[in-house]
Amino acid sequence: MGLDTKWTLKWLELSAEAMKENRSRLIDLDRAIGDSDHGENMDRGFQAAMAKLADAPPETPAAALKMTAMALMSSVGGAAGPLYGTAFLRASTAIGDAADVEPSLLVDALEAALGGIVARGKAEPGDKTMVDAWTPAVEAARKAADDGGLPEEVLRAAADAAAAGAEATEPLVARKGRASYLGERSAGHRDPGAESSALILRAAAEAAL
Amino acid sequence: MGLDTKWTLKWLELSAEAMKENRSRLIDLDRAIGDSDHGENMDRGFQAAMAKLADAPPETPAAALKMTAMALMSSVGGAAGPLYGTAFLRASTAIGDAADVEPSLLVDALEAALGGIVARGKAEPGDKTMVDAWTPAVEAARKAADDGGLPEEVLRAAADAAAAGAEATEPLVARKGRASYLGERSAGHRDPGAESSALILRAAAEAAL
Amino acid sequence: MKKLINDPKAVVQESVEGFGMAHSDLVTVSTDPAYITRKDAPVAGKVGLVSGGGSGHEPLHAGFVGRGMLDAAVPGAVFTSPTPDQIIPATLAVDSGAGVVHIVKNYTGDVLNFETAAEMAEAEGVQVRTILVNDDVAVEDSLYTAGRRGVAGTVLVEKIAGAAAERGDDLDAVAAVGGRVNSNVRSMGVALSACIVPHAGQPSFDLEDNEIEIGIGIHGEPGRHRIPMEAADGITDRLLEPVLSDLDVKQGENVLLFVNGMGGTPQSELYIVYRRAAKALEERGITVARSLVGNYITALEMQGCSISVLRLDDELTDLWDAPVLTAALRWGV
Amino acid sequence: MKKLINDPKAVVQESVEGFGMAHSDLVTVSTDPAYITRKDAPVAGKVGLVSGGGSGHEPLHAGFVGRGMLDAAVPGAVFTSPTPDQIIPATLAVDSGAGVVHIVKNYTGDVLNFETAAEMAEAEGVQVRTILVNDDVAVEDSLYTAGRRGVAGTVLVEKIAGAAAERGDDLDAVAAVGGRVNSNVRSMGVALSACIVPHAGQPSFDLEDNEIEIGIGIHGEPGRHRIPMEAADGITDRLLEPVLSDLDVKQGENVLLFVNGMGGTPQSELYIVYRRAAKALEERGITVARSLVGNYITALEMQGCSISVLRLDDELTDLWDAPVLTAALRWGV
Ligand SMILES: Nc1ncnc2c1ncn2[C@@H]1O[C@H](COP(=O)(O)OP(=O)(O)O)[C@@H](O)[C@H]1O
Ligand SMILES: Nc1ncnc2c1ncn2[C@@H]1O[C@H](COP(=O)(O)OP(=O)(O)O)[C@@H](O)[C@H]1O
Ligand SMILES: [Mg+2]
Ligand SMILES: [Mg+2]
Ligand SMILES: [Mg+2]
Ligand SMILES: [Mg+2]
Repeated sequence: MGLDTKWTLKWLELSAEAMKENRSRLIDLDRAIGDSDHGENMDRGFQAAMAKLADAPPETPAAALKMTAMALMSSVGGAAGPLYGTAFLRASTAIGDAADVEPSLLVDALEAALGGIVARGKAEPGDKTMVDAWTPAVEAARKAADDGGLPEEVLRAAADAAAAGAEATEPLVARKGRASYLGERSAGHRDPGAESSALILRAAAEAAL
Repeated sequence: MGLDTKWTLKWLELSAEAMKENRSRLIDLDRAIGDSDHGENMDRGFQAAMAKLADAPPETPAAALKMTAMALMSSVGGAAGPLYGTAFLRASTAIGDAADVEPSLLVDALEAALGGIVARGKAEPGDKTMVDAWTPAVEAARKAADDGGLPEEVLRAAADAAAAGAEATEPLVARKGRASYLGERSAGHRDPGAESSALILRAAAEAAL
Repeated sequence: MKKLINDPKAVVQESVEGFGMAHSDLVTVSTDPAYITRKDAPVAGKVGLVSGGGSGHEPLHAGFVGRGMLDAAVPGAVFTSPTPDQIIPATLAVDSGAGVVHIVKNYTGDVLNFETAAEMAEAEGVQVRTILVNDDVAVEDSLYTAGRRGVAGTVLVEKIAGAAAERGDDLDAVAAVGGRVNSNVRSMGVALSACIVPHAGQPSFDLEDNEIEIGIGIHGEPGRHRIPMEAADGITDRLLEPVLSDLDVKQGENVLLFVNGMGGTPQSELYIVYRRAAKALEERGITVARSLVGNYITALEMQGCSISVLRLDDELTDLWDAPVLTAALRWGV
Repeated sequence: MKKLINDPKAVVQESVEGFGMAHSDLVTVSTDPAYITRKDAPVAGKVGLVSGGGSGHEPLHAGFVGRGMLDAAVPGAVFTSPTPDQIIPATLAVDSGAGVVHIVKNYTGDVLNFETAAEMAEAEGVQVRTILVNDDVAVEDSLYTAGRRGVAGTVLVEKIAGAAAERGDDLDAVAAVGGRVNSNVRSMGVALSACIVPHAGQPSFDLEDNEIEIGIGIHGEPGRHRIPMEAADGITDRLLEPVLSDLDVKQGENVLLFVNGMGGTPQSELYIVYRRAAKALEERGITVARSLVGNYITALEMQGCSISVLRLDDELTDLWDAPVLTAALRWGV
């Protein structure tokens, strides 16, 4: 399947579903090391994005991602809002006016998204943030694309790596975001933002099936 | 045993002990239909009375009762403070300068105490208050005295009747004091003030043994 | 029991001491016997206002001592009315010769202790008048009960009678204004949780996770009945309805709407209740001319609130607006 | 979960609406997007002050909108920083041309959202300065962390910077005064219980009956460590010690002592904490020149408190004393 506007919309729709379904799980993760709102924030944000997309259906993948970026920015709040907002905005810019996102462009878009998160949040890998899901995802996607993988294979590689990356945040001590205030007590819990990132990338892969 | 100053002091001492021992039980009774303070109030009050009596040991039964009245009035607070204060004050007045309280004088003193409670609190028998302990106690004491009972017998009769009277408050719906705000919900619980009254009259009987 | 206290028996004394230290510009604190007076008491020529009652309702009463409100507050043990040996010196301390008004919430204990104190103060030459506050519509008033309780309306009585005293009304006039406030205010409360009296060490009643108590007082006592938990708007209606019907407020009248927190409920929730109550009043054509929202007369850390409605006329409105300078209420100065 | 709310998703909107109705003399409320402005905003020639953050900390921030303090407050969802699309119009609404200061508590979310909003507001021609508040000594400040949190000190920054703006200081001066308050204040908090975020529906953490959390923030998050329950004096010492040593207050200096309730702790307990803290300061030869005790920046109905100490100089003292007229803080007017 080509990664066209339809795929983009499907991705966003599946992301919204994933946020709704995992709302309480993400709240619970945030409850352990944060302030119990991540699931609520993400669910509210993607509902807002869905509403916007339905209002004025976009014509290109980049337009869909940009509308999503704006909706997230203006409705998620907290740390996740500006971070995801920037990520989707930069991905949109990277894609430009392409109607179909080729694997290498896809990797560029994912990398741009990660770059946006890092530019805003200044987190490094190992800080126990969403960066720990996106970093391996981008690497795995690049490898899959370099190996000549199909779009859905590249996306699956990214999703698998993000899931592993999210899981791998569990033993870490947080050094960025709200969980860092807990110091050593943050170890032993999965980072909620890394988990929502993994869910979003999984949605991208599923949308391509 | 004659009901002299020694008896009076012993009575007050045993009352103080009873309040300390039954502090939480009286709090629990008050918790159910009031504001959880009766045990604390009575314990604080009798400790204050003990301190005063130790400071300036009184020479007559009436003096001991008057000091107790004053201590209760100025340290118990709540409804019980003025009611018990008045009760002890009127009992003291009734006894006058007698060094030894004969049965009939004892009955007069108990009746004066009850009269004081009623004068201040305007409760009638059956209103679920301490009056429901004192009323049968005075009656039983009078009967025992009329029957020629010894002082300790008169006191035992009063104590037994007060205990029965306190128990008999359980099914009643309160019409005076804080418990009356509960309406029907006050039924099924013993009145704390009736219970503390029974304890005080029991102490009087025990002091005469 | 987890509380920020030391010895449970020292709670009132230490807290009053801390209050005196934090507000030494406004009040003077006597710790034995415990009472709090306005810094500049007695104010020459002014009627003195004394209120008091059990502790645990903070900021009531100490938080309302100061210009335009109380001259003295007399704190008893937690939920226990104070004793005459506190009330008497407080009364004497604030008498400038113009007499003293006692503002007493209608509880047997408070009534008896203040009654005794008033008698003794009068024996010492102080003229005393008493305003009995009994605004709680949850409790039936009949010959065969102790009558209605005094609850949140007390704050309004203290503010308005305080303003009357401050503007120079004489003893009977101050008592009359206070009595007029009391006749024109009704309140009703709800508890979502109990509170823990320090010396008792356990919750004042047990509520299931989905139950609330309607018609509570301010002493952690159970209410008139227990119902399943509902949304805020429904609860608000349940409190407002008996208040309005008992007060018999008419379309076109002006009222003061007071949503009072019991101590443990977030302000945001009080405003949600206020919103509904204000809309309900508007819908009936009643004008909410003044409002008060916050924790003013509490039951320790109890969760819940009460709604009070005071019928206003021009004089009561002016007295409400008059300057007040106390720890817990201040405006106009 | 028992709360006086209707739909958990409508908590902020309904509460802000109620707030606006109750304080229509002081503020104007916009509900979509949600922000609260001072009734007379923009005030000609005056620097505008905007603060905001997650809801659930009431009276912060809306309770501090008014003369001598904030020009606008921007409430996010409960414990979630607001979004730029709220912050931008609030900023534009209060700019009189003299520029706007953003007072931002140091949380990643607040920082990023205000940063974005500031950028966009500047693009619209409004000059913006930002005061970042980070007074919480429970959290280590290092290159490898998100830095210290902003907690109770925020109230003091808002009051004092607000007074500077009111007296006519220009944009940089207001920002500088606010920054000076932040550099001179330290705070530390304790929780005796968790709180329940409406949309989460369960306690933010679980504590045993005999445990307390030391070094908490204001979002119901667990603290730095958990210790067995102690008496109030001991807890007070545990909070005060790191505050004083980090601030390095010297004998002979003047301070403002702020004991802040987390929402669910009775005032009487806050005064018991105040008493100990004030005595401890006195013993060190430090003068408590000003104080503030009460629920000013809360974590819903959490039980607990924080202690803040602000080092005062003459200018900060004067600005603290300057008139303020808001829903939650008022004096001098
Ligand atoms: N500086 C940062 N860089 C990258 N991600 C971050 C940073 N700070 C926080 N996050 C991510 O944001 C998530 C929390 O989002 P959310 O709970 O919605 O916001 P908040 O922390 O403001 O309550 C964290 O789990 C983490 O993955
Ligand atoms: N009007 C009254 N007449 C007689 N006894 C009363 C009256 N009102 C209350 N009491 C007694 O006082 C007791 C409560 O005392 P206490 O708990 O110490 O005071 P409070 O009710 O003020 O908290 C009740 O159990 C009842 O026996
Ligand atoms: Mg969060
Ligand atoms: Mg009682
Ligand atoms: Mg009592
Ligand atoms: Mg948050």
